[in-house]
Amino acid sequence: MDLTFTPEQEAFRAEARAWLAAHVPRTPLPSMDTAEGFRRHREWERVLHDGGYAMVSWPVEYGGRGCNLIEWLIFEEEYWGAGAPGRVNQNGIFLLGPTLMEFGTPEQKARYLPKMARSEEVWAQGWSEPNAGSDMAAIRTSARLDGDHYVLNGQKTWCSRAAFADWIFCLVRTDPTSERHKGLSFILVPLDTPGVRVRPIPQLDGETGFAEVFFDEARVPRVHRLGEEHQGWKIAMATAGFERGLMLRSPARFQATARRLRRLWEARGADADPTLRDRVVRAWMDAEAYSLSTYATASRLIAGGSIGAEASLTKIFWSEMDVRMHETALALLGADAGLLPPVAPPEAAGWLDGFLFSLAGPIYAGTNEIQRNVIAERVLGLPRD
Amino acid sequence: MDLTFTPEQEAFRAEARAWLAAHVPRTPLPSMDTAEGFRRHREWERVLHDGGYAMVSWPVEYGGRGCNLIEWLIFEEEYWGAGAPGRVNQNGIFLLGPTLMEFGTPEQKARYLPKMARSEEVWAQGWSEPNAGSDMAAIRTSARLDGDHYVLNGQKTWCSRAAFADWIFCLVRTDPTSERHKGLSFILVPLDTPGVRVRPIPQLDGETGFAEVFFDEARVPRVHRLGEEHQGWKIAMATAGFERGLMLRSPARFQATARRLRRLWEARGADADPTLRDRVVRAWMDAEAYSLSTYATASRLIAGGSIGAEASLTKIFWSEMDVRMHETALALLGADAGLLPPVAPPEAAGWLDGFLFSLAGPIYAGTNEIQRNVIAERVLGLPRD
Amino acid sequence: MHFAFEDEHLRFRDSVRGVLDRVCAPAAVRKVWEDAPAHDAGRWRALAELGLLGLLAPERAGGLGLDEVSMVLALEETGRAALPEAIVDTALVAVPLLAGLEDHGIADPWLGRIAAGEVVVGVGCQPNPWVAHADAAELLLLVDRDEIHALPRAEVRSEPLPHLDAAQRLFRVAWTPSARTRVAAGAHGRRLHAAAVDRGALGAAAQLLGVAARLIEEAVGYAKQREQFGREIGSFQAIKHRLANARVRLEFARPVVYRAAFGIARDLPARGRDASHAKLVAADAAAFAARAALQVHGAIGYTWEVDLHVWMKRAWALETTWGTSGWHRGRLAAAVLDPHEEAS
Amino acid sequence: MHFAFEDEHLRFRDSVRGVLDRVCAPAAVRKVWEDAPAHDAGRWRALAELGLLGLLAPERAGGLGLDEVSMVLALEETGRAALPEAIVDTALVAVPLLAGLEDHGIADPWLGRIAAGEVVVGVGCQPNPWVAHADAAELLLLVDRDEIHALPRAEVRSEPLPHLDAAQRLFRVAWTPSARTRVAAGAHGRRLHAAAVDRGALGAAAQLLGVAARLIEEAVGYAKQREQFGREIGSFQAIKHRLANARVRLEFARPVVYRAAFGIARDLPARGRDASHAKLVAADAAAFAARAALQVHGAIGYTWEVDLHVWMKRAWALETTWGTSGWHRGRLAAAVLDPHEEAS
Repeated sequence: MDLTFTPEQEAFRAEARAWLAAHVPRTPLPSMDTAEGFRRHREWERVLHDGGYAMVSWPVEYGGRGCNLIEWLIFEEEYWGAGAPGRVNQNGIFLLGPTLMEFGTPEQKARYLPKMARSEEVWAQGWSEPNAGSDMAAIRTSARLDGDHYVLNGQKTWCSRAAFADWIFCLVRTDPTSERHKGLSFILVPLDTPGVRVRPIPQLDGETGFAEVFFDEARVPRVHRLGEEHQGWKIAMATAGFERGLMLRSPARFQATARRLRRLWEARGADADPTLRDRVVRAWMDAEAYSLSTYATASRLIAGGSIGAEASLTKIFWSEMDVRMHETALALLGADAGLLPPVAPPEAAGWLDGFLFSLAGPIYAGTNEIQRNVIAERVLGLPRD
Repeated sequence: MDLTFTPEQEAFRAEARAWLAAHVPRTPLPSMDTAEGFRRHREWERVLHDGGYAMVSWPVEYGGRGCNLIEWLIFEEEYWGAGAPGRVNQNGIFLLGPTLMEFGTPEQKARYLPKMARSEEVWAQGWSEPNAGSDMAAIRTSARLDGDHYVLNGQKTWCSRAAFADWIFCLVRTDPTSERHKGLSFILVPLDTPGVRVRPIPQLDGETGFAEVFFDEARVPRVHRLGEEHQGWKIAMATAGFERGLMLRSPARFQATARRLRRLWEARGADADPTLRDRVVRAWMDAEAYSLSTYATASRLIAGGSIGAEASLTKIFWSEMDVRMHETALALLGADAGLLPPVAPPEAAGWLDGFLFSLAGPIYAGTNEIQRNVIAERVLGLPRD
Repeated sequence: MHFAFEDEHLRFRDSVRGVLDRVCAPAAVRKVWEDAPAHDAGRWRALAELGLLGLLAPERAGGLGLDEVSMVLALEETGRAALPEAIVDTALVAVPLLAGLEDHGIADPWLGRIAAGEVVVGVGCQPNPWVAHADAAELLLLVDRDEIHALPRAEVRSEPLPHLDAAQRLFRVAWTPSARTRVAAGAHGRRLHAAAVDRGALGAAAQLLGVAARLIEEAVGYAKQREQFGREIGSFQAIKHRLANARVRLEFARPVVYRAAFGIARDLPARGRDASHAKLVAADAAAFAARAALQVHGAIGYTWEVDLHVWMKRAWALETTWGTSGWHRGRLAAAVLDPHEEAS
Repeated sequence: MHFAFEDEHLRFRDSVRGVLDRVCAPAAVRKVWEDAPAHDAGRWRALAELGLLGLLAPERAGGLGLDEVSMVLALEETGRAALPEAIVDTALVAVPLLAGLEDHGIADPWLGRIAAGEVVVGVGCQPNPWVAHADAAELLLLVDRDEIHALPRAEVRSEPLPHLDAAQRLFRVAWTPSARTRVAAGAHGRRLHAAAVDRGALGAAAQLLGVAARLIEEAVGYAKQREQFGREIGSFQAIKHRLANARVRLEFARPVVYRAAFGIARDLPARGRDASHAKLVAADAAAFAARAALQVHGAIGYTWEVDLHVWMKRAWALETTWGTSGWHRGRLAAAVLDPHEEAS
């Protein structure tokens, strides 16, 4: 055990910090859920890529710089510490990318990863269906093989980024006689395929962070299938593992939030409810714990270990922490909390949006109820329901 | 609506207060879970009875003074405000008594209630069995009719007060072919019946607040059955309703606890964790809410209403409130919290015992998990599991 | 001691619910968000016809001469319906304030017009500095230190403060106090101000109860029809227990709010403490219900399309009107821990 | 940056667990409650043979010369076993304190005897004023302002303080500081005292992790065999989710404790802050696990007969040793909110 950083790691940190200081946009980009904001975020990804920072932990051949996970965490700390924009291609670089590296053919890796690293192709995800939310194995969208194409019919929903993305990865039923987890395949679909229609879903904040995607006899080349036919569940579970586990919410984000919360306390604490002081400290404690836990996970992965059901512990922790931090911020803001720009005071910036977004955390990537079942059954060994 | 007390009610309060001031033992009685403490508590009940305060809400003919429920609540406020002892015959006066008044024959009422009011006969309760705890309908203790006697065989457990009580009320299976809620009867059993054996169960605090009761061909006269044969479940549910509802934990107890907590805060708060101040206020808030809710329930009952599944809301509220209050007290006591008499400082008196007792609250009288099921299904109308 | 509503209170509540179901369905609130003024003259008149607007006004001025106990259940209904109009500020706060002025000549015409549903009144003071519906208010009652001032809309400048709950039309109001606008001062002004704050808190608390109840209803309804894993999700203990917990909070918030209504109606010494208690527990019940209802709905509850956010946003908005929870917690703690008084 | 234990740490933990399973089964702890001295010479020697007692002592004095990182997993095991002996005070606090004295002539003989399992050392200071196992301690290290004093048992008077956790043998110790008993003073004394507090908090935190883990294990085991309503209670979501929540708290407490061990081993500037953080989260994880485990057991968990209270009581007792949660919360808040420092 050594919790200090090596001189090389410190050098990498300094280099990343300097680069970010020079390149991070001075003013926040417009929301990536608008056409203009999406474009600007995609541009920013290109800047990142050209600086060598799009996905530092990827191999050089795919557009990364071959860093290990510790260095990736260092980069994330600098990235969020610098107030850099959210990652518009998160579905690609953090979820599909690692899945492709594990399950893709050499051709598939060469085809998809470099464009993903440049965000020349931005990815949406297509897990859920109207009747397959928490119960993901209830998927009904079908893909029948016709020559060297799959023909897709059905509907996906809660597809994040789908409104403006280029591609979507989906879990679909390739064996029409199959049930539940069997007979599913993992297929990558260009969103401009004829027969694919995208309908953005407005959220409660009025933004359209996700969309429904309809497939009506949409023909997708067979080579876009990832992994074996009918073996999609296993691959999806690996992707979901990345989602719940290390990649989806890097600790640096929450540490940055905890620091912002402390500054808000400094600005507002004197007049605020004295019980909030403890909640500001709690935010720091939680963010630290999450960071430490992530460094431990990264160390284990580097040593050849893997993330299993423990990813569910992580999902619960960060999603609940995120809600608590934002609730604390709103309480510090008092009556200013609900005001919208431009009348909201400067110190309120981002907190209300962040609060609303945090509320989705216990729902997406597998509801926390599902995660608790997973922990109970697979970590603790309790019997199934 | 009128939340002020009438002159008559105020007069009754003043009278009760004066009487209690003159009669409540100056020093706390020994624990009622010891032979000596039980005897002393029984004596105190006799003092109460002779003063006319054993069960103020009972009819005069059974040893009460015919007060309504509002006056009972007033008495309870004075009782707990005066620091009077716990009620050793609680199972009798608060649970079985009201059940007898609703379901007993005139002979049964005349036989049991006056002796109960004087605590000449102290009652234990016999709901649970080793394999019928939360699942009370799984009861297996049998009572077969043999002439004008029932012959009991089986085992009850968690029988509060059984170590020293005179009688126990039990739910037993009179129809051996029956299942679940059917075929059960409600039977009153003298604990000195041949074939009845009581084994006290030491608790985690070393006290023996409850016991196991074994029945081995114990013969009980048929006239000790309460209500119709095989109809015991309905009666038990009524008793359990009293238990969860108005009678088991009168609000005055928690208001007295909240006041003690405030005094502890005054003594210890200056040096304590500042977050505890809010928890002391929370205790007051909770106790007030519970008191107000109880006055509303009493008003409804006086107007001819009844308590149904809402009793489960009450059980959850007071049991969780009680734990919170005691946790707060222990936090205020800091390192003194775990010390036992005689070295514990005077302001610590009662808090540790109270804390341990509070932990049983979410378990007894139907676990809070069961109560939440009841609320979900019977108050909210959600489907059964 | 009789802690129950009378039959006429319950009947009045039912009438109000019936009318609100008709004139204030979720679609109507959504229309306000999108393109309608928040104040709807038709809805306002419907409330006047029920007697709600003049309920607290003396009979001589065209009111019903009733008290806050008679009003609190109806206010709960306005929360349940997420009513956009300034019902609390006008009918619960402004009416008694006007009726408490020494000069009936000023007050009574306004009271008559309020009871008739002809005017809205905006109220601004600490701890409720932003004036709701100042755009629709013909009269503004504004507090400056120990003075109460009454101004027509034309004499103030109002800057709109867009809010997450788009039906909360809040304004920062700039105005100049003068002897001409002053209607009360000194001890009398302070008393009226204090009473206004307590009534505002009570009104927000009552509405929060209704919001909490509606959120639970919506979640229960959804949990009974949504199926996952081959069964209604409402049969899972995780769902059941969460909603049961929400119901417990609501159950024990209600009598606290009703007690506050009684204390204000009788002007009891603990009215301020009890109003703060009411606001705190009602806000807590509503916030808890909002979290529970959203989690039960899952992603669908996060969409604009589903009505759930009508009440979620109202829950969050009301938590900070007429005193934030922090403000009330401070006031309550001071009262409860006051060393000069044995807490009751 | 490499946040993982080495193989030898894991092997050492396994050895300690194996020995404790043998010499410190729950029945042994219960025997201590009832009639045995809390300090068992055989158990103590078994720990010495493992190398645990002299682990932090320099090799010149018969120790292993290792650091807190090498020790923390083993201490977790002592919590899991509810070990009664003064392992934290002797092996984690007293050993480095003695090793840090300037006069090796005083320290080394004691260190050798500690490593050999021949003596217990009691430690008393703020915020740990009561001395554990003062009855068994041959040497007492006591703090008086900025001075550290070392006294043989014969020179102090000890009043036993009976505790809910009957295996916690605590004493109020009366003694007279003198130049003869003084072993460190001034800046050096303060430094040793501060390090002792951090180590004590770390030790209690590590034990609390073990207690929490054991409570969860016990509850899981019970939930898998107890049936109600015709199925194992562990198949009910209410049980599953509560234990899952307990597991989440434990999971995220562990790395905080391990970080504190590293910080103390390296004497990093944030060691005090991190030790307080560790103590707080470990106490919270254990308290939550205790409540969950009791509720899962139901009435049977409330009995003397079932072992559950062995760990419940230890969870509550450790929460107030080497600084209460309130004390640590205050120290942590001061560090985190210190305006002179950007929180890391």
